[in-house]
Amino acid sequence: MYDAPSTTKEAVVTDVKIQANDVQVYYADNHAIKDVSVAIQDKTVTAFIGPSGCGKSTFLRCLNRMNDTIDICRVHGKIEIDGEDIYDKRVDPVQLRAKVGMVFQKPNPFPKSIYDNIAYGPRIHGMARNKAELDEIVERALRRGAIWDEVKDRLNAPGTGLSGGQQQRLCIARAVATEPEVLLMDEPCSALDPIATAQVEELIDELRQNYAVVIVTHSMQQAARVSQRTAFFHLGHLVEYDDTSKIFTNPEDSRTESYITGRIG
Amino acid sequence: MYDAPSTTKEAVVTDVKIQANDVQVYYADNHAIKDVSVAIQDKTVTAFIGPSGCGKSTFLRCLNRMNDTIDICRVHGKIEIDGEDIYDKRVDPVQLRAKVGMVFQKPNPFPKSIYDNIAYGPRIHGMARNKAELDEIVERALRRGAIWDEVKDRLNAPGTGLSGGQQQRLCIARAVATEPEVLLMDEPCSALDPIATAQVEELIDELRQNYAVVIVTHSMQQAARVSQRTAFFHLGHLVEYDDTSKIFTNPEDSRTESYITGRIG
Amino acid sequence: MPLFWLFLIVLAIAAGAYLLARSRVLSMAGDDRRALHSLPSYYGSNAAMKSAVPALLLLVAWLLAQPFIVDNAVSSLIPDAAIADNSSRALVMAEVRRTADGLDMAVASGGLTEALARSEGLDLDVATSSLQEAGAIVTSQLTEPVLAAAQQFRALNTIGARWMSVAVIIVALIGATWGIREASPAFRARNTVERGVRALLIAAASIAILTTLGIVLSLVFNTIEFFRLYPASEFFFGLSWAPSFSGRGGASDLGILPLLWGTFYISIVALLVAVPVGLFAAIYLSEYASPKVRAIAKPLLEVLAGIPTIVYGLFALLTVGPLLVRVFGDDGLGWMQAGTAVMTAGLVMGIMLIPFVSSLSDDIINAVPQAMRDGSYGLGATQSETIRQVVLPAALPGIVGAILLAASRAIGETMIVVLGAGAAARLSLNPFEAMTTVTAKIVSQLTGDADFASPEALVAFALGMTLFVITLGLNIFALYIVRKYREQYE
Amino acid sequence: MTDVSMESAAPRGTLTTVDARTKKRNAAEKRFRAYGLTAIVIGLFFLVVLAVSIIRSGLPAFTQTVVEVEFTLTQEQFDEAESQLLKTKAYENIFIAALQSQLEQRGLNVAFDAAAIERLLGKTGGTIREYFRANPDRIGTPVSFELAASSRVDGYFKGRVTRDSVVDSRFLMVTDLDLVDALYDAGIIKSAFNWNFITGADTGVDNPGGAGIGVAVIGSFFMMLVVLVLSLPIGVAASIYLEEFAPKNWFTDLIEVNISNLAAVPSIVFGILGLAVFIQFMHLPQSAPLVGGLVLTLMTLPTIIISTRASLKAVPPSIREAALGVGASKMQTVFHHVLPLAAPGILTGTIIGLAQALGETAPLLLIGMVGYIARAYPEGVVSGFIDPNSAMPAQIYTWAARADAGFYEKAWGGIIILLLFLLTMNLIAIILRRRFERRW
Amino acid sequence: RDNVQIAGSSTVLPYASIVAEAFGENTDFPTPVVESGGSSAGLKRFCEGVGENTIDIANASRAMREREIAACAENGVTDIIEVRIGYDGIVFASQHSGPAFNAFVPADIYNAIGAQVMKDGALVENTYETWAEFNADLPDAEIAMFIPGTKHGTREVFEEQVLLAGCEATGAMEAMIAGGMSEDDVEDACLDVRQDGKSVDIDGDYTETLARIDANTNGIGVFGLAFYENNTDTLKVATMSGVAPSTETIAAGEYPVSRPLFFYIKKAHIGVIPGLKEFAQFFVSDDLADPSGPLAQYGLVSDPELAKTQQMVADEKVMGADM
Ligand SMILES: Nc1ncnc2c1ncn2[C@@H]1O[C@H](COP(=O)(O)OP(=O)(O)OP(=O)(O)O)[C@@H](O)[C@H]1O
Ligand SMILES: Nc1ncnc2c1ncn2[C@@H]1O[C@H](COP(=O)(O)OP(=O)(O)OP(=O)(O)O)[C@@H](O)[C@H]1O
Ligand SMILES: [Mg+2]
Ligand SMILES: [Mg+2]
Ligand SMILES: O=P([O-])([O-])[O-]
Repeated sequence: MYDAPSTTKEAVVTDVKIQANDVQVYYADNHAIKDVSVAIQDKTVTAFIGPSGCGKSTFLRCLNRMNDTIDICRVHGKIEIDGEDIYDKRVDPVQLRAKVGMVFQKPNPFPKSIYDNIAYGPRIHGMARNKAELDEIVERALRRGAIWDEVKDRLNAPGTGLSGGQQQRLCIARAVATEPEVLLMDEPCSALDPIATAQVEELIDELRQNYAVVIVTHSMQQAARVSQRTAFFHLGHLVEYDDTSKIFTNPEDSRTESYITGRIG
Repeated sequence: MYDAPSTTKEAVVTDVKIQANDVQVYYADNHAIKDVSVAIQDKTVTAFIGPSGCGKSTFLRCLNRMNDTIDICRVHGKIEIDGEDIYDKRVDPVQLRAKVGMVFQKPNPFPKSIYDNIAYGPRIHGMARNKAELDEIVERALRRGAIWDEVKDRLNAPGTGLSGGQQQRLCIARAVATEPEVLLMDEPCSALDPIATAQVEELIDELRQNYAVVIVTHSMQQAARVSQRTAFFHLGHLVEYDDTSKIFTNPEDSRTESYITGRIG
Repeated sequence: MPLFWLFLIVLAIAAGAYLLARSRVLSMAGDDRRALHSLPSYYGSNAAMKSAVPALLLLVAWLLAQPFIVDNAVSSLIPDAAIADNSSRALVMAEVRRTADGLDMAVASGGLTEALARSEGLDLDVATSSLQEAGAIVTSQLTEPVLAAAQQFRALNTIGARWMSVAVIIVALIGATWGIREASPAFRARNTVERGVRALLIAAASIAILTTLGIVLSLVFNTIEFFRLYPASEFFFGLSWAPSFSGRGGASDLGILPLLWGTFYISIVALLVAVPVGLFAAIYLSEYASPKVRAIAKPLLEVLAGIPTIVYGLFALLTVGPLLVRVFGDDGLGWMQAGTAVMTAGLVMGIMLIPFVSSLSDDIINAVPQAMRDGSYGLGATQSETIRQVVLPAALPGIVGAILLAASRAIGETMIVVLGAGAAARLSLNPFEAMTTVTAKIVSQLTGDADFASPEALVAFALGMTLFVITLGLNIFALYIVRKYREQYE
Repeated sequence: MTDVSMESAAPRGTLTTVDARTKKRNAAEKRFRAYGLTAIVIGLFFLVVLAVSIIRSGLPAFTQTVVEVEFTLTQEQFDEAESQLLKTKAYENIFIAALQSQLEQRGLNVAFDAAAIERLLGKTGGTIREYFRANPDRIGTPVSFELAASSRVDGYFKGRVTRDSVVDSRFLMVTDLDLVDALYDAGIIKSAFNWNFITGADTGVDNPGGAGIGVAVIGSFFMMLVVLVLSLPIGVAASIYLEEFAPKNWFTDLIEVNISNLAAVPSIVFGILGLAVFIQFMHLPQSAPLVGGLVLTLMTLPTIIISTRASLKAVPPSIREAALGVGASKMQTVFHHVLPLAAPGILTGTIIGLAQALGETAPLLLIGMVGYIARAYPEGVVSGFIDPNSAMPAQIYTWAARADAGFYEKAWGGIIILLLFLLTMNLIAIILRRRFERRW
Repeated sequence: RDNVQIAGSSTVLPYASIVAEAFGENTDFPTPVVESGGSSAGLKRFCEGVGENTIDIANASRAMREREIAACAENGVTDIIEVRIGYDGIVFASQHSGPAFNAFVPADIYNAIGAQVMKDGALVENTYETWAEFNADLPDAEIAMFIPGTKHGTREVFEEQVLLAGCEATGAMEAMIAGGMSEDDVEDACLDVRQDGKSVDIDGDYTETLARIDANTNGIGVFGLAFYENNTDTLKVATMSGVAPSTETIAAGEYPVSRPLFFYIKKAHIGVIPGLKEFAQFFVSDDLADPSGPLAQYGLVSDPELAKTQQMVADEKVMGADM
C-alpha cells in the first residue's frame, strides 16, 4: 500500500551495531517498554513506528542512556553496542553519547547563537584545530541540516529565535556536526515542509553510507522511503521487526497490519 | 495531485470572522510578515501552508495577540475579529484570547496534573458550577483530544510526563476545553500517528460546525483533507489564498504550484 | 466606637458587598456563568474592593489628620501664660494628652464618672488624686489650663471619633452600592480588580524609589553641612584618612580614597572566596548531589548567612587572624605584621557570603529546563561541560544577581571589617596589611565621641552619600552588562 | 561531501576503553565535581568550626551557680526596707544576714564575715523585693530563695576563675574561695539550669547572673513579624510588577537600579533613614520593635526582590504562553503558574533576607534598640510592637562589650538562642521550598 | 511615653544601666531606656528639639562643646542641666603572663608610638623596635600598642595627658620648636602616631582591645579602669608616673590619666516625662554614687563634689546659669 523501498535502498546484510535483549523500562510504576529485543544493523536506517505513546521515544532514549537523566526511569535488560554492554558500570555515558548522537522529539536549541549551537559539539570533542576549521564544520553541518540558506546571514542570532521547523533542522545539524557513529532521530521531520523533509531524508540516506541511523516517525511514507528495517511498537511491546519492504507489504502480525492500514492507533 | 476535497466539505460562503489588512510583523529588524491581508471565514477550516520559516506561526500568533509576549516583536496593520480591531487600545487581549484559542507548535503542558491542565481554562472562565461539571468538561475535552483512553487512569500524573504526541493532544484538549469561537492550531498533528491524526481531523471537522478553525500544517494531504480555504505563505508574503480545491488543483501563482508539487521549500 | 470594631464593620460591609454583587450578577446572567464577562468572584471582589479601599483610606487619613486638628484646636486654647518659659507649647500639649489619657483611665476604673470627667467644675485636687489612683502617671499637680485643655481634648476627640465612624461607614456603604450596581454581566469586573491589584504592585515597586529618596534626604543636608566645613577636593582626592579629635580642631585629614580602596580590596577578597565556593557549591547541590544531600546541605549553608556578624568578627580576630599570621607572619613568609588584615576580613566575609551565592544560584540553576541539559548530553558532553557551557549561561542573569547581592553585602559589612581588618585607613597593595572600609568608618564616626557638629562626625554622612553614588554607578554598569550578555532560553 | 565524512569516521575508543581525549575530559569532569564537593565541604567545615566554637563558649550560659537560703522576712524588716531609697540594698543585707546566720547554725569551720558573703552573692535584692511585693502574705513565713551567686563564684565553678586568677581582683579574695568550697559541700551553693537566661531580661552591668535574653527574643520575634509580613508581600509584589508588568522604559530601569543599589547601602544608613523618617518625621515610638521591623524591612526588601526577580526570570516563557493561550489574564498567569514555579527562589531570598535581618545590629543602634533596655514582657500584641525593647543581636552586642567575663559567655549563649530561633524560622521556609521545587 | 529615654556614650552606659536597673527595681516608675551609640550621636539626638519624641537625657564621656550647645539652642533646646557623675580612669595594661610592663611614664609611651622621637639628641622618624631600646628598665619586648581609635573620646585624653606630656618630657617638643614649627604644628606633630603597625587604633570596645592583648604577649592596651578591674585575671596594669590606678588615686588627683563623665537633662522635660527628675536624683544620690555605692563598686571614680551636684539637680540648675 506504500511504495516499496526502491532496490537501491534494499537492506544490505551488515553487522549488528546495536543488540538489545529483553529491555524493560519503567517510569515509576508505569511499565513503558516490555521485553523488547532488537538487533539494529550498521549502515542501515531503522525506522521505529507505532502509535503515539507506545514507547518509541523511550526505547530510543535507552540506546544512548538519555533516560539516565530522568529520575523515575529505570531500565532493565541488556543493550550492547558493538558488543559492549552500554549499561555496564565501566561504560562512560559521555563517550557513549558522543558515539550515539540524538535528535530530540522537541527541538531544544541552546540559548546561544546559531553558530554556537552547532559549534558546541565539535568544540567539546576537539574536532577543530582552529576557527577556520570550526567555521567550516559549522557551515557543513548547517548545510546538511538544510538550513544554511536561511540562517547564513544571522549566525549570531539566538537559536531560540528561530521558527519551529528551523529549530528542528538546527538540532539535526547540531547532532550531525559531531559525526556520531549511530544517529538516533526522534521524529526529525515533524515540523518540516515537504522540501525540507526531502532534504533531511537525503541527509539520512547519506549518513547511512557510514553509520547506523534510527529514526522514529509517524509517517508511514517516510518510514518506507528512508528505512531498510522497520520496527513496529505497540503498547510497549515490539510487535514486529523486519525488512521495511516486508513490514509494509506483508506484515506477519495482525496488529502491524491494522496499524499500517490505519485501523489501530 | 492530491485528493480534491470531497464535496461535503466544500467551502460554504459564510461571514468573515477575521479580517486582516496590511499586516506587517517585525522581529527587531527581521521583517517576518510582509503586507498580509486575508479574510478568514466563520464556520470554515482555513489551512496555512508554506515552507518552514515563512511566517505561518508568526501570522497565526498575531490573530490572538500572542506576539505581545515577545518583546522584540512589533505588529503593524489592522486585524479585525467580528468587525472589532483587536489591536485597539480598548480591546482586552485576555478576552480576545478566551475567544480565540490556540494550540502552540511546541506542546507546552503546564507542570501540573493532566486534570489541572485541562481544568485550568474552564476554571478561570467560570464554565463549571461544581466539581462534577468540571469533571465532565475535562473528560469531554480529553475525549475530543483523542487522548482520554490513554490518560483516564492517570489524571493526577503530571502533564509533562507524557510522550510527545500525548502532550500535543493534551494541548489540543486544553484548547478546546474553553470552547473558543476561533481555534488557531499550529501544526497540531505533527507528532501524531495516522490514527490520532484522523481523530484530531475529525475534531476539527466537528468544530467547524460552529467555529472558525485555522490550522497550520506541513502536510498537503492534511490541508486538502480538512480545510475549505488554504493560504499559502512564502518568505513572509501571503502568496495565494483561495478555496482549498482551487489551490490544490489549479493554483494561480507559480510559487504555489512549485510548493505543492514539491519544488520549492 | 473602638477602631477595631470600625475596622471589622468595614470588612463586614465589604464581605456583604462581595456576596451581594456575586449573587446579583449570577442571577442577572440566569446562572449561566459563560454569559458573564468575568468569574463571579471578580464581581464580588470588585464590590468588596470599592467598599473597603476608599473607606479604609479615609480611616487612615482621618486618623492621621485628627490629632493634628485636635492638637491645633486645643493648643490654641492654652494661654501663653500657662507655658513656662523654658518649656514649649508642644511639651504642654504632651501633658494635656497625658492628662486626657489619665481621665480616660480614671473613668474606666470607676474613679470618676464620665459626667464628672467632662464637667467644668471638676476640682483640680480631685482630678489629680483620682488620676493617680487610676494608675495614670502624672508627675505633679495638675494646673487649671491643662485640665481644661485636657477636657476639651477629650471632647473633641470623642466628636472626631464619632464623625469618623459615621463617615467611614457611609463611604463603605456608598462604595458597596456602587460595586453592587456595577455588577452586570457585561461589566469588566476582572479588569477592574486587576487594575486595583496592579496599582498595588506599582505601589510596592515604588517603595524602592521612596526609600532611595528617603536615604538621600536623610543624608544630603548633613553632607552639605560637611562640605561647608571641609573642602570637597580634599575629601575626594585626599590620600590620607586621619581624623583627629575635634578638641584639637582643624587638623583632620578626611580623604575618602584610602577608605574606598579598602572597601574595594576587602570586597574583592571576599568575593574571591565567596563566588567560587558559592558557585561550585550551588552547582554541586543542583546538579550532582542527591536530593537528600541537597535537602540537608543547602539549609545548612544558609545558616552561615544568619550567624550574627559579630561572631564572624570575633572568628576573624581570634581564629583566622592568628592562623594567617602563623603562615604569613614573621615566623612564616614574613608578609604579615599582625592578625588584622585585608586578608583576614576578606576571607571571613567570604565565608559569610557563601550562601548568598550558593542558595540563590542553586535555585536558578535548578530552574533551567531539563531539555537544555538533555540537548547537551545528547551531543556527548560531560556533565561539567554541560554545566559550564549550557546551564550556567542560561542561568547567568540570576547568578549575576546573586553575586551582586553578595558584593553589595560585602560593601555594607561593618563588624567583620572592624574586628578583622583593623581600623587603619591605608593605601597599600599588600593584602596582609590592615585596612578599613567606608562603611566601617561611617559607623565609627557616627557612633564616636567627636562633636556632632564637627566635620569629623559629619563626614559619616558624606561617606554614606559618596558610597551611595558610587554603588549606584556600579549598578548601572552591572545592569548594562547583564542586558548585554543575557541569554534567554526557549 | 561524503568522502569528508568517511575520513572523519575517526577511530574512537570502544565504550569501555576510553580514548585519550575522553580521559582528559572525564578527568576534567571529576575535577569539576571535586571542586563542587570541596566547595560544599569548605562551607560546611566553616559552619562546623563556627558552631563548635559558639557552642563551646555559649553552653556555660545555660547553667548558673546559685545560693539557696531559707529565711523569714518580718513585717518590720519589710517596712524598714521599703522606707529606704535603695530598697534592694536593704533586702540584700537581710539575705546576707540570713545566710550568715544559717552558716553559723551549721557551724562551718571557715572564717567569714558579711563582706565576704556579699562578695559571693550576685545582685539579689531585686528578686526578693519583687517576691514579697507580689506575695505580701508570705511576709512572716519562711521562704526559700535560690539566688544567683556572683559572677566570679559562678566562673569558679565553670573553670573560668581559678585561685590564681583572683589574686589581683578586688571583687573576690582567694580566701573567699575556701568559703565557697565549704558552702558547696554544705549544699548551699550549687549549679542549676539557668531558666532565667532563656526567659529573663537584661540587667545592669554588675549583675551578669540575672541577665536573660527572653525579652530580647520577644523583641526579635515582633520585629521579624513586621519584616516578614511587610517585606515578603511587598518584595514579591514589586518583583512581579518589574518582571512581568512594567513597560521597559527608563522609569523601570530606574527602579531596578535603585533596588540593587539599596542592597549595597550599609545597614547603618538604613538606621539613619529610620531615625529621620519613622521617629523624627512620623513620630513613631523610640526603641520600638515596630520601627526596628520597618527599618529591617527596607533593608531586607532588596534581597527578596533580587532573588524573586531572578527566579521569575527563570520560569520559561512557554509556561506563560500556555496560560495566556487559554485566555488567562496576565495577572492570572503570574499568580497561578509563574509564581508557584518561582516559589523556591522567593523562599530562598526570604530565608537569606530574614536571616540577615535577624542578625543585624547596626541600624538598631540608631533607632534606640541597642543599650540597656530591660523591660518586662510586653503586655499584649500592640505593646509588643510599640513598647521599648531590644533584639537578640543587639543584646548580644551589648553583652559582648561588657567588662565582666560573665557577660561574655552570656553573649555566646545568646548566639545559640539566636541560631535556634533562626533554624526554627528557616525550617518552615525550607519545608515549603522543598514542596515547590520541580524541574521542567 | 511613660518611661525616661536616654541615649549616648557607651562609656557611661554601664553606669547608667546599673542605675536604670536599680531605678526600675526600687521605684514604681518604669525602667528607663538607656540607648548606646556614642556621645556624639546621643547629644545630636538630644539637640533635635524638645517634645515627647526626643530623648530626655544624653550621656556623654566629655563635656558638651560650644558648637553643640549652639546647635541645641537653634532647635529650641535651651535649658540643659549638666550633671557630672564621676570620673573614668584610663589605664595601661598588658597580658597577665606577659613581659613585666609595670611602670610607665608618658615619655615611654611617646617614645614607643610617637611619629618622631628624640634619638641620640636628634629628632628622627621613630624606628624603635623594642621598649628596652629607649628605657632599659622596660622589658626587651617588641612594641605593640593598642590605643583607642579616633572615634573614641578616650583618644583625646590619651593624646593630651600622655602623648603631649611625653612629647614634652622627651624633649621632642623642644626640638620641634627649635626646628621652626609653629605652635599649632608642634602640637599636631606631637600627637602624630607612627603608622608602621606598632601602634594599632581600636575603633571597637575594650573587649576588642582585650582580645588583641590576649592574642599578643607583648601587647599593651589602653582600658577604662572599670574594665581593667573586671578583668584582673587576664590583665596586668602598669603604674603611670609611679602611681597605680585606682578609684582612690584618681579621685585624689594623683593618677594623671582620667576624664569626667556627664549626663545632660532637658529641663523642659522635667514635670512632663514621669520620673525624669527622680531618676536624675536617684543617679547622683549617695546610695548609688558615693564611693561605697554600686557605681564606685563597679569602677566609677566618684566625684568628690557629689554633694554640689546633688544640690544642682535638686534645684534644676541649668548650664550657663550662674553656678
Ligand atoms: N522569537 C523570534 N525572534 C526572532 N525571529 C523570529 C522569532 N520567531 C520567528 N522568527 C523568525 O521569523 C520568521 C518566521 O517565523 P515563523 O515561526 O513564523 O515561521 P513558520 O512559518 O511558523 O515556520 P515553521 O514551519 O518552521 O514553524 C523566521 O525567519 C524566524 O526565524
Ligand atoms: N518522563 C516520563 N514520565 C512518566 N511517564 C512517561 C515519561 N515519558 C513518557 N512516559 C510514558 O511512557 C509511555 C511511552 O512514552 P514515549 O514517549 O516513549 O512514547 P512515544 O512512542 O514516543 O510517543 P509519541 O509518538 O507520542 O512521542 C507513555 O505512556 C508516556 O506517557
Ligand atoms: Mg515520542
Ligand atoms: Mg511555526
Ligand atoms: O561611647 P563613647 O562616646 O563614650 O565613646
